[in-house]
Amino acid sequence: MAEFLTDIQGIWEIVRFPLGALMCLAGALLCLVGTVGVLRFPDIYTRLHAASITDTSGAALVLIGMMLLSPGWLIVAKLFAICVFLFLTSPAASHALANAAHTAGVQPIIGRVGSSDADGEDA
Amino acid sequence: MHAMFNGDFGVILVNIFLLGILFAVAIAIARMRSLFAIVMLSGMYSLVSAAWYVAIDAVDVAFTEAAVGAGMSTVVLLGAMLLTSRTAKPEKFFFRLGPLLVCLATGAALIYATVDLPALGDATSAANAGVGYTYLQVGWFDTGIPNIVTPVLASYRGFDTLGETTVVFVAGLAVALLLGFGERSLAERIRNEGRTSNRGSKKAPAVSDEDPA
Amino acid sequence: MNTDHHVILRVVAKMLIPVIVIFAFYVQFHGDFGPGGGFQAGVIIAVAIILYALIFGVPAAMRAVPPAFTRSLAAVGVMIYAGVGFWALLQGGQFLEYQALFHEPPGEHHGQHIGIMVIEIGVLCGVSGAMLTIFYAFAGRVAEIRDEDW
Amino acid sequence: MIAAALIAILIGMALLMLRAFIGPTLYDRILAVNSFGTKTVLALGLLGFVMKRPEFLDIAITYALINFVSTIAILKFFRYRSFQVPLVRRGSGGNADG
Repeated sequence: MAEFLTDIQGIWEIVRFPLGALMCLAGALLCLVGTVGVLRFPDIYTRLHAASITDTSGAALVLIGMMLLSPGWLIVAKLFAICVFLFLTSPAASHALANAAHTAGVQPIIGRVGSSDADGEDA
Repeated sequence: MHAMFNGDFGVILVNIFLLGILFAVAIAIARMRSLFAIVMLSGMYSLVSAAWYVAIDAVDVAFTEAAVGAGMSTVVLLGAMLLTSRTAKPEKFFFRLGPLLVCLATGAALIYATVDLPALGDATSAANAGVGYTYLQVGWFDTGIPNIVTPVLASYRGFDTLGETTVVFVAGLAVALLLGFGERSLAERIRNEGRTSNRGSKKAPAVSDEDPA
Repeated sequence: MNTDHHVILRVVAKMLIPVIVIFAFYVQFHGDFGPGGGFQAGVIIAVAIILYALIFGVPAAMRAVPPAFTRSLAAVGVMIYAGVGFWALLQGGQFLEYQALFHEPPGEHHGQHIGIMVIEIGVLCGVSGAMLTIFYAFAGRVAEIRDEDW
Repeated sequence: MIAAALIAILIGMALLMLRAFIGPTLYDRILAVNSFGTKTVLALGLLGFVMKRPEFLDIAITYALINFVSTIAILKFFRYRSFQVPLVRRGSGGNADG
């Protein structure tokens, strides 16, 4: 049993670095997709959607990847703290932004957006 | 191909990228008229410059930039901006010509001076070989503190730091003497609350011309 | 009309402000071993109180942390810093000579640790007090913004 | 591979910066700056891992905490004294108002 456990630990020590790097890369690509959405979507609310969703999920992927790569438990604790703070502040800021834009009377664009480039290329 | 993604090349690429972003943000700040956008872009500038300080290993400077530039300076700039107008006035062309020439001359002089600068992390440069090297050698024996920045700031240069703290104190005092201590709004608020007898966080619309029956 | 307009922000701020203050104290006392120190910790504490003022209104923040307290805090911080210098003078050393605080030979670090910790606390008080004084000076000149307006 | 992730996040930061420059309303700019802050937190963490000194995460924590404050401040103060100007500004950021 103990040999099996040490075996598991050895495999884990080998596996976690490529796994963590892969998760970092995946999260970074997700963030990149989100920023493309922020750049190309037509109005503030859809841009908010793109930025908010990819910020939370992509940031969580990157932070979990960095946790897998980290050399000590203090680093893991700090990364977990960053994760918690981002999960608290990022949706709250998005909510406040949408609320302020709605209060100020910014109208969403409803229906077809004139030219054909707005349809069919949302990811 | 493998050498592209490890070690120093990535850090150099990151440096160039961050400096490029800084340059673009600075140009955009100079071109904009809306002061709100300028305040937000200056916050962005401090974000990027803190990342760049981390990339060149100046961690304490990065920490100060992170603490001051993101929160404090944005709030103070907003408060100062609300006391003035919200947009900058465009200057006439001839009035812009003189500052442009001054900026070009200063920039040319600075670029000319960078030729003589030592490389980043050069051990034989004047800053690293002289008193800095001495501090690095004797710092642990003298103070027993691992982070060398803290003993240099607080122990070797303690008198300077006393002066800096006094400067911060005097700055706060001068702003308060110029703008008032901010207690007048609190007094008005309490008076309004006493008049409408509406306590707590109800946020009653505090119009003073309507007397409640 | 009776709904709380920013209930999400209030809840998040209530959870966030103590964490910011605790992180500021971590920065303060971890400055010997990593990046950080009194100046950064003072600014972070000031930012926590500014967040309170932004969410709950400037008058509420002025009741919690009065302006008279902040400007006294700034003065007290500078006095703590200078007091360490005079303490060293009274012990027979030079101004701000921490080695003389406990009459230690070179190589002993007790006086250095105590002296640096006390002056960092002085810097913390001075910087946070000055920053909050500046913030109150600006915030007191701007009319209060109602919750329904933003 | 971490360096590749870092470069991807930096490219994302550049795209967000573009949105902050051309944003038609001010809310677009606020959104871009807020998202830029999150990206900076991630970039600082990844930079620590690329330079093999992940002790520098304190700065990332500071940004994760403080970026929220600046966003809220800008949101709160933007509507002040805006009775004279139209609320939704369709033009670029360079229009003149009182």
